[in-house]
Amino acid sequence: MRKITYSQAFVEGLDYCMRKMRNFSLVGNEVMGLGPHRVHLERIWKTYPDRVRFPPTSEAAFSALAAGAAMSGEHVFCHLGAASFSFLSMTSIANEAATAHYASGGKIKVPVVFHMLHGLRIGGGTQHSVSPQAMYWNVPGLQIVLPSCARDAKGLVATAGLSENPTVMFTHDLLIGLEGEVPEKDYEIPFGKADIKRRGKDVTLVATSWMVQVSLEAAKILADEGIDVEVVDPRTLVPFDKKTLIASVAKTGRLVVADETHLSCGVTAEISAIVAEEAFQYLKAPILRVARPDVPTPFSRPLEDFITPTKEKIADAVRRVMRKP
Amino acid sequence: MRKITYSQAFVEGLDYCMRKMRNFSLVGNEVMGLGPHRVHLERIWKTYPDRVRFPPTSEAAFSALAAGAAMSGEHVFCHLGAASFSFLSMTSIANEAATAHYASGGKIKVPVVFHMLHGLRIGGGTQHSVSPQAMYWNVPGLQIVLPSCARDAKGLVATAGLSENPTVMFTHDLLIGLEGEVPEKDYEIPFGKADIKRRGKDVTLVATSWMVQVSLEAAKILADEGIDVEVVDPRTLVPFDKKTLIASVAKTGRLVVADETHLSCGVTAEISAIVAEEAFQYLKAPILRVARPDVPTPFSRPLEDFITPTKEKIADAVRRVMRKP
Amino acid sequence: MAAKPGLGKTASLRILERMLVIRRFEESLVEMSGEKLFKSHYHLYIGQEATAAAVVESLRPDDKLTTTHRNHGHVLARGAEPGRAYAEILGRATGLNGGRGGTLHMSDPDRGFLATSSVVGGCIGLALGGAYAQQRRGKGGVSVAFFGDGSLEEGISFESMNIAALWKLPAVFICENNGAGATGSSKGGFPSSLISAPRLAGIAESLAISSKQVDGRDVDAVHAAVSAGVARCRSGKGPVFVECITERWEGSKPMWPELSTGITDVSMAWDAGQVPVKFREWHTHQDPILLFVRKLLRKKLVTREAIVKVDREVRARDATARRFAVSSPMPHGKTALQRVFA
Amino acid sequence: MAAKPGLGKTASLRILERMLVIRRFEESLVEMSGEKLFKSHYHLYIGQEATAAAVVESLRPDDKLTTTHRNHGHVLARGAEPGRAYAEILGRATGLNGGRGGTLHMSDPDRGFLATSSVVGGCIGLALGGAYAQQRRGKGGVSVAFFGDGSLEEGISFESMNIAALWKLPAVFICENNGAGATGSSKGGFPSSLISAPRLAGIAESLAISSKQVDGRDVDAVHAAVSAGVARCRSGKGPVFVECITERWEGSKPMWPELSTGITDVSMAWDAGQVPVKFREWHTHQDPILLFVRKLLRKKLVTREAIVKVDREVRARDATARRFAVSSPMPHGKTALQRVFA
Ligand SMILES: Cc1ncc(C[n+]2csc(CCOP(=O)(O)OP(=O)(O)O)c2C)c(N)n1
Ligand SMILES: Cc1ncc(C[n+]2csc(CCOP(=O)(O)OP(=O)(O)O)c2C)c(N)n1
Ligand SMILES: [Mg+2]
Ligand SMILES: [Mg+2]
Repeated sequence: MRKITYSQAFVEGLDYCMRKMRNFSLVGNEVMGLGPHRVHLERIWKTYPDRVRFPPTSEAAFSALAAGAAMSGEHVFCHLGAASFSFLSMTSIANEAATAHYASGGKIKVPVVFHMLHGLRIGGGTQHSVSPQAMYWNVPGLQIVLPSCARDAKGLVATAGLSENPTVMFTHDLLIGLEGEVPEKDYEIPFGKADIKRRGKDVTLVATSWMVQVSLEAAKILADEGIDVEVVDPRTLVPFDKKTLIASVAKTGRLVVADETHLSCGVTAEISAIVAEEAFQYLKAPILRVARPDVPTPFSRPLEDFITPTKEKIADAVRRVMRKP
Repeated sequence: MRKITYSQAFVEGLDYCMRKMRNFSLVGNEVMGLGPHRVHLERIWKTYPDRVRFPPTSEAAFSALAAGAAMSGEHVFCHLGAASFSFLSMTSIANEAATAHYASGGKIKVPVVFHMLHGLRIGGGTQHSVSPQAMYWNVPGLQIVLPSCARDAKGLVATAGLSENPTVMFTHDLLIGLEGEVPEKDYEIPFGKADIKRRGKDVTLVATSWMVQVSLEAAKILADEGIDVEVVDPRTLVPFDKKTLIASVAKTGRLVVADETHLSCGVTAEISAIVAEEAFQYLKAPILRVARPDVPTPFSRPLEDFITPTKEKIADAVRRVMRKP
Repeated sequence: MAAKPGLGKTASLRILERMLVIRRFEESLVEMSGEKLFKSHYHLYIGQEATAAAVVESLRPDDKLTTTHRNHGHVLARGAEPGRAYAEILGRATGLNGGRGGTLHMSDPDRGFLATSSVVGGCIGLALGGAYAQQRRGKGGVSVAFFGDGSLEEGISFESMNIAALWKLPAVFICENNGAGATGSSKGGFPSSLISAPRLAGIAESLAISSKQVDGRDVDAVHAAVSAGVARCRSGKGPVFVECITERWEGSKPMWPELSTGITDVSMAWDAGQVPVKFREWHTHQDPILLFVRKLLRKKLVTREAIVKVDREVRARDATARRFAVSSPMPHGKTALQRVFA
Repeated sequence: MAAKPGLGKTASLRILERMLVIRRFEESLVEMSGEKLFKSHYHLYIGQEATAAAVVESLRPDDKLTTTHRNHGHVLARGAEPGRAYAEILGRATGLNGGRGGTLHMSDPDRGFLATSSVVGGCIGLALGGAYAQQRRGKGGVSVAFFGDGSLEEGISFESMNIAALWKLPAVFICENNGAGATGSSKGGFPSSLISAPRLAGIAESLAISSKQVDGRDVDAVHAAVSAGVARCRSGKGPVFVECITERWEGSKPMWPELSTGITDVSMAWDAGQVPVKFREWHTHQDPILLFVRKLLRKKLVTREAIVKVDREVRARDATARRFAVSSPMPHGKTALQRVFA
């Protein structure tokens, strides 16, 4: 199959939405960041010039605009830039978009996608490395989508764009240029279906976004040591596919969760808690978490490296759960 | 000992800070809400008229003002109103206040307290019932404080006000009028020391804020059934007292966490995950969570009741962990 | 803005009826609150009815609207069923929003309302989205935001006006400045605007938005300004800002509303002797309903009898609506888990 | 604002030196970026040096300042050690902030800087806090916010100006409008301001803030406006807003800075023949350093020799600073877990 980058696949997903829905439009700059891959968006700008708007640096208002337009029958894909900028529009996302359907008694629909770039991107420092997906997972009413490869990006963008519900979507900076096999044809990837990115029988390793790639590398290292890791990518946190997770843990009896959100109340916490609550009987070892520690992100390279979840740290956690009885 | 309300005790804590630090001031309206207990604040307004400011409805700016003043040598107690309004100042809290000390290489201190009202208060609906403490727990650099009774309010306000670090403090609406024994003298309650609000040997029940009161009632019901519950109140989430938590679980072998934050990535998730990671060997049963379900908060009373963590729901979870082997 | 002919008889009567619907609704509501039929803080529109009633007169069915914590008047003016509005405030299953919104979030999407936010300034950002949708649709629809003077303290209001102006969106910003006479939180009342702008319209003007200040108690003044503004919007010339100034109604000054000026009797418009002395200032100079009635009589557009008749009908319908709400069932608890997602 | 005597010889030379320190620093930085000595996007102040250098001339040691992603010029103008500034951008342990901030968050708290935010508009809210602290202290100190035109798109800027005006806080808002000639993101460059205000100062004025617009390349103009504004602040009359207008420097138009106008030679000020044709517009009409040098020569305040000498010394110090930074150690990885809390 042809190989293209995440950014190209992402743009194909957007293009599909544009073709499929005349009321679909894009509000935001630089959907694929400021690096060289930003150019792929030009295709969208040029093909649909009246359906792309570059807003001022007014995150609160243009997020509210996106939500309000969605309530008025539009489908809006709204790009916020670095995820830390979404804190400027937290009220528009959490207070408004997330609650409108519910508080209106189901009368209002809010088909809006808030897309942002997250993650340790090397040199991003305190304000350009934020991964707030766990904070949004704590806000009911939002779907949460984390593509981890080019193929998923295309299908998940399509599903998010077509969805009738507010969706928060995260792209990891390091994924943007990653190549992968992507079908030519249009397709949608259903929400709430985890993807087993590697089958294994010894340990369940759950990861999202860029951490899926890192986990797959960890699994390779471990395979050489005779440890057979199953890498589960939930793909969407809301809705969350408990079934696949629990089936995997039932098989392996061991769980490691790798994620770039900060440790406390992060994505690793919720996945661990689900299993400790609903699959406790299968567990043969403690549930280990490989997360970003609870420190702001330092700029300096050795400091940033120290707090980055790496394949070595993941492999080490897997070895530890294997050692326990 | 004399009994006073949470709101009176809270104000005594503020008064202590005012007396102790000439550079301590208050920015914000209605620190104890809009109900009858708001009047206790008048004492502060009248005694320190030049150290109290009522800002416009500009949460982002007056939170940044508080943080910036703190960076300039002031101690600021900043009241935000309902916790949902803190979403308007998320950038000032999470992007600015939380990171400044770290990113400046430790040169800048940010002695600011962001105080807000949280919780299901009956009839608060989607935008006046928010409990976002878990979202803030996912932001490194913030201390998180949750008084659960009048006595704790006084001592924790004192410690928060004097602290050199940014602190987010939550008052549950239903605690404001609650009476309790409170010493006359000034005192500070150290952060990072959990308080065992009731000793017991069968099950560890962790709760914060108003849920501590509800958990104590649940423990009474259960005591009649012969189940001896230990109620642990962490009092601060950051710093978090793992030692007391783990010692309790080591003793009881069973854990229930009760909290009003929404289930996913909420406070219950983190506490569960800590134990599943670090005290797994003591566990005799799954870790159960009693949290607010992942739905926006409905206005109508029967709907709100349905999603409220109650003593019955907590008691039921405790019974379930007792039944498991 | 082109000059418009004044309001004729039919329109005037329609507007008066709207105002009475709102007034009777809220008078009843204070009673229902006293009867503890609902538990939550709430906000009344009494004293501001002229604004909502006149604004909707210029709108089309396909126009969009947003409102705030003080929404009753806007929703009713646009024609929402009072029975379902009461039911909403009482948390009943038959409420406009199934009882999930309550007074703070009451909305009537079937009449063009987007979500009702009680976050100050929230409605302005959402209305901006309505305007964006209207522009994309290209049918000349507009999007109206009703908001208080205090909302201009929130940065999102400024951001939204900027975007509306940049993109020439058909947004109609109706700022209801009820600041005159508000107590302010330091005196134990709800705060009102803390804005250093000598003129609120000056903020909009600094962003090159066409703006106008009018007496918000004066139906004709509001209608003239808004209809000209709406026409401008429909023609693609971009947003307009109309500041409607009212005195803060006495009953809205304390933390919880009080029926401080009593139940309005329309005959007070012509029979001042009836008015208790302590309410005289309000009834003579501020109550927009009595002011409008007096004007209509003066202009001989209607008779006293016609007014009394309209009012009687409005009251009868109000009583029916109230009964409908009070006898409506509460929703079932477990339905709380439904409708998180469409 | 009372008339002030113009800048004398000593002050002018001091300001010129500051401008040269900044220019040499950033010219070196582009080289260091080319050598891959640091990895992150960064923003240069070239073309705007007159503003920072003139503003700090009116400040006292106890004044507070905040800056943005484009902070190098402000921090250096206030006297930060260039060696430690380079070290910060290179992530070294000896950096002003131990390498934790990097270019986007470089701050020199010992010289009155609060945290440096790269969130657009963030610095304005923090500076408001500095002004609040200064007012509480009551010693006549001020708080200066340096920010770009784009920051006015963020609502927090509007909110902050409102609060400053309401409370008469000694806040000096320095808006560096480098918007003229910016490419805009649609052309693959950083966006610049999208504000519907015909005049940025009109926004401040709508909030009754005293404001002034000046040529940001003109040291004397900036100094005159800012020193009058600062004096006003110190006397308790409330905030001031100064808009300093510059052309966007060619090298800052692409996504990553380029030394598009070459290394500045001060002698180009008097020897236009040296200037390559493609840079001539920049060197003749825009480069604030060459403009200032020509003015000083014209006013006979300094000689060419004196200027060459200052520049030579600045370059020598720059070379030392650069060596210091490059030879400084990186911090130890595990120290990343320290200093989350004081
Ligand atoms: C973001 C936010 N902050 C604070 C509040 C609390 N609050 C409720 S009503 C109100 C005053 C609003 O004034 P205005 O917009 O003029 O409306 P009015 O009530 O005067 O009609 C405030 C501050 C809120 N609802 N939302
Ligand atoms: C809240 C936020 N949104 C978006 C950005 C991305 N961004 C970085 S610089 C910039 C332009 C800022 O323009 P201006 O304030 O005029 O400063 P200049 O770079 O022109 O000096 C933007 C939008 C950001 N840093 N913060
Ligand atoms: Mg008002
Ligand atoms: Mg600019």
